[in-house]
Amino acid sequence: MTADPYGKRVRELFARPDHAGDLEKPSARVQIDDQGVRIALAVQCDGDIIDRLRFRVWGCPHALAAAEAVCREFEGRPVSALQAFSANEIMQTLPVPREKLGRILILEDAVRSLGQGARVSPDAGEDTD
Amino acid sequence: MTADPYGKRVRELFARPDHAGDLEKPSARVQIDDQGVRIALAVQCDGDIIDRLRFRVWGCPHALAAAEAVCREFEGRPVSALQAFSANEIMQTLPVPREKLGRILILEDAVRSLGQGARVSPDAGEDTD
Amino acid sequence: MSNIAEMVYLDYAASTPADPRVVDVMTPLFGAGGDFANPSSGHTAGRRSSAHVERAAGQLAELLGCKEEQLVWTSGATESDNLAIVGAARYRADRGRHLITMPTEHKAVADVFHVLEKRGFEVSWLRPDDTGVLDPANLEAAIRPDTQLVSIMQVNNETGVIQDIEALGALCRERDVLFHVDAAQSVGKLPLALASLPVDLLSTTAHKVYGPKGIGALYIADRPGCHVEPLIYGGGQQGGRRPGTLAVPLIAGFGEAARIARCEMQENHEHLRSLRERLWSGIRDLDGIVRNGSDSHSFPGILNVSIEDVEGESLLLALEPLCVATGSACNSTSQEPSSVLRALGRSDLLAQSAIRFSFGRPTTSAEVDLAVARYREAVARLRDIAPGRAA
Amino acid sequence: MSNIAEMVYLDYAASTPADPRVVDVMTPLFGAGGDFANPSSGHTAGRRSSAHVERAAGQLAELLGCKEEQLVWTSGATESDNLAIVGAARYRADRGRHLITMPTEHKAVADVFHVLEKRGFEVSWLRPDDTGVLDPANLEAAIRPDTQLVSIMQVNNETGVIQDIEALGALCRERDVLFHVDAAQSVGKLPLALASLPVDLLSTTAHKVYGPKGIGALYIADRPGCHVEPLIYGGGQQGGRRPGTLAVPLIAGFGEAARIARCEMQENHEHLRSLRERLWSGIRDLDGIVRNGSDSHSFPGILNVSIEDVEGESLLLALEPLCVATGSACNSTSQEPSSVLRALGRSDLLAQSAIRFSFGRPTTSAEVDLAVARYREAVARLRDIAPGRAA
Ligand SMILES: Cc1ncc(COP(=O)(O)O)c(C=O)c1O
Ligand SMILES: Cc1ncc(COP(=O)(O)O)c(C=O)c1O
Repeated sequence: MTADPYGKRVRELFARPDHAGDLEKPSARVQIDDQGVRIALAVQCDGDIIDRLRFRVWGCPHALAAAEAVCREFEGRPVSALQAFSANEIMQTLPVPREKLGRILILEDAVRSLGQGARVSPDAGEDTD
Repeated sequence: MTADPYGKRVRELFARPDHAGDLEKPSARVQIDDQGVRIALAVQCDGDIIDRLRFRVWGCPHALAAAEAVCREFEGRPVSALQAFSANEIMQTLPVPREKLGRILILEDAVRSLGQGARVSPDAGEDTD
Repeated sequence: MSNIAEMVYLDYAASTPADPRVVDVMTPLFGAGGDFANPSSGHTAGRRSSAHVERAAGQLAELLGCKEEQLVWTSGATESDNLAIVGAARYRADRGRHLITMPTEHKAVADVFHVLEKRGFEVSWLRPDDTGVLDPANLEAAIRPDTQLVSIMQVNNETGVIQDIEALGALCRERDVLFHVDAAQSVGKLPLALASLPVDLLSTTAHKVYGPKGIGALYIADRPGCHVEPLIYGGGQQGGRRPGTLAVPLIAGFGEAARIARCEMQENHEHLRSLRERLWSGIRDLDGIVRNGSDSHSFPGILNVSIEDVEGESLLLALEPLCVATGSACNSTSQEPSSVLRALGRSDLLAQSAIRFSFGRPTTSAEVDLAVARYREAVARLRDIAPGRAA
Repeated sequence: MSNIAEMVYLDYAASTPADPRVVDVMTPLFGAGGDFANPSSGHTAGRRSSAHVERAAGQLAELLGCKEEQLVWTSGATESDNLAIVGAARYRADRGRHLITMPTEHKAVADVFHVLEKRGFEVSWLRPDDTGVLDPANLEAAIRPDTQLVSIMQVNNETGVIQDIEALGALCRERDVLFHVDAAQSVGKLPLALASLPVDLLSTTAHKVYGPKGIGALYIADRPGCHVEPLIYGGGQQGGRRPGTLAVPLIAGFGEAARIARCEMQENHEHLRSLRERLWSGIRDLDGIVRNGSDSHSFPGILNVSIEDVEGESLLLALEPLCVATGSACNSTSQEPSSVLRALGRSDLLAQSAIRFSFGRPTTSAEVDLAVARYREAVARLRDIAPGRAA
């Protein structure tokens, strides 16, 4: 018996990935390629506040949806919040099936690195990892 | 897959055993009890000709039908015909399934004994076998 | 089967017609426009199909008083019995090679034990008393340290006799022996609450309870040590316990049949009881008639009677247009006297004259009255034709 | 499935809807008033039921070009495959313990061989070339004196690739090796004349050919040495080869589906060919697209394509409301790349992006056009979202 592997929220995020794309002058940028998923994030800050957050993903619908969710959630919040991002939270809120935890941890890595990058070199566009 | 185990002819003979019964003064009589079937036959002759033939059977529908068929067939024929009766013939004409040959052979025995009895002691009512 | 003018169907223990409500549930699921997709497919169509399976599992679980995950869909009780017995025997082969059952079991159980006997298992065949009932003390005495499985049916398909599966199961549980119950004839007919019964494996089939033919289920308790090796291998359906594309319309039909049976069980039971009473009162005064199986411990949908001095096969034919059975349906073409009735101590001759009348929801009193008349008439006619016993 | 407005069903290889004519044949057989009796019952009702089974056996035998007695009814191709392979392996265990098959077989075959490997049989897994086709020379080289059975499917369920069963079977026959063919995807779709084909055992299932789910058949040639041990035991139905109450309505439905398939095979084939051509022309120009499986040796009802730089699971979701498959239906919930496509030499990534489009009688050109548009759009969108490969 097959339940829908995608919840309503995942379907909506997947269908409307408004934050997919790039930034011309990002405050920080990160890309990770591991565990069958490739994630790129870019952030543009206005002082300590995240102004714009963009993602690119090659991966399963959960990875895409999670990246979009992160972007939606963090815009307008302090950069420091990125470092507190937890995979566990998004696993539950989307929700994401247990067996895909690995991919969401890659996203966690990327988000935290992005937070790090944005703090260390506020105007740099370097890749982390 | 189950075909009807009884042909049209068997069904008709079984439904109308007009020759079931006894004779008050038989020329000969025989009863055999073997192979899960009990057959009694009685014959009344008019000289060499079979006038009346009656049967009683405890047994399967094929045995009943065969006995009725025999009675129908031999009335009006010479007594000597009884001894020429063959189980094989009735196996084919009714028809009777192969696994019931044993029972029809009992009938054959009974019919032939009856023929014998009717010739040897034309006015006796003794049982043979 | 009042609806087929030329017959009177009194063989509901062999098979029942699907309830019209069951047919209504199934029909739209077969064709285009219905949810015909493979329920293992991840896409929308597959998930819609799968929802029917889930609903049906819920309905059957509710009838059985168990959890949905404890059910495995099979093609019928024969497969369920085989999966339970062979599957458990294989899984627990290390524990011992002693098995216990009864000679009154359906062939779908008995024949499996015969095969296991050839494969090196030892089987104890417990005999019932002459009413068909097994004394739990006999089971208690038969269980050994190397016993791994006991299989005893709930309602006997030939006589309707009910075994006390609660008492028998309790003995098994005490000694950590698996207990399998063939409930093909009882599910939907007697109340069952598997969650609180000491039963480990239970077989059932839809076509005995107004569902479709070709679908059954096996209940597998989720207790440590209660597990079966699959009989067939393939796609991962049903957790690999029984692969193959799920027959969604049949499963949905079984679910609906289970729902109806649960709602109408009491009412049906009373209906059957009155029909059996009516039939038995109509023929019990016949000379040499014998009722096969307990009166008090039996399911009222079945009445099995033997009669002296009447040959069984001719009786069956003389009873037409009644559609009744001699032994179980699957034996009906063989000439051997029923092993169930022999286990009750009947002589071959008496066993061979046995007729099983079985009633169903659609059976009417008028049909029973016709059966009474027909039976009396046939017995009289055949006795009339038979020669005296002493030559 | 134009009839479920919100979906476009292109997964006919996973399951087909029953043809309306099939539904018409089945529906009256389920309920009271129909011939619902147990076909093993000797009475009039039973014989009426049994007549439907006989008619259906005739219809299926005609489609397969064999005799009715050579057919055993099962619950589907999974059971048929198991019965054929395990049953023959057990029956001929004395002859040797070497078996031959391919890694591109359906799980209902491959998993059985995996189990037999654990039970002491040795299995040679022959690889196809990169179009999926097996060179008969490879089979010839693999057959040994102790080889007892070869199992090779006719039409592959993921790619549609057709094996040359006549040539392969001839090699088996020469060496007195049993030859089993899983024809779940080909029966009713390609002409078959078993009487003159060197095939010993052939599995089929109704629900892939517009019949109902839950019924299948196994063809067993009547040659010396060609015999299977039963998987399940019970009543004597089907000569004991596969006991259990026959599911009359399903069997009748399968018979009707066989009749229709025979009459309309040519016409259907052309319909499917034109649909596949239309789909492939609509997408073949996409960058990095790869067709999986031979073009010339394949059944036109299936088109399987992989595409570079697109993730398979997201592609599948982006394709909605198309109902299509990744691997086979029974794998669709697992994340593993298809073993069939890996055997064709595809990388994991490319295998993982594979989409199987499969067409059926009801499929329209409009549906195919929608599939083309949707596929192009989904690929473009997902590529757009993906980051460049080099960081
Ligand atoms: C007690 C019992 N067990 C098993 C079976 C077999 O059931 P099925 O025909 O569904 O395989 C039957 C009926 O035939 C039965 O009465
Ligand atoms: C090639 C092949 N073999 C076997 C099967 C199994 O068939 P069924 O679902 O009828 O058991 C399928 C389909 O699922 C198939 O495509």
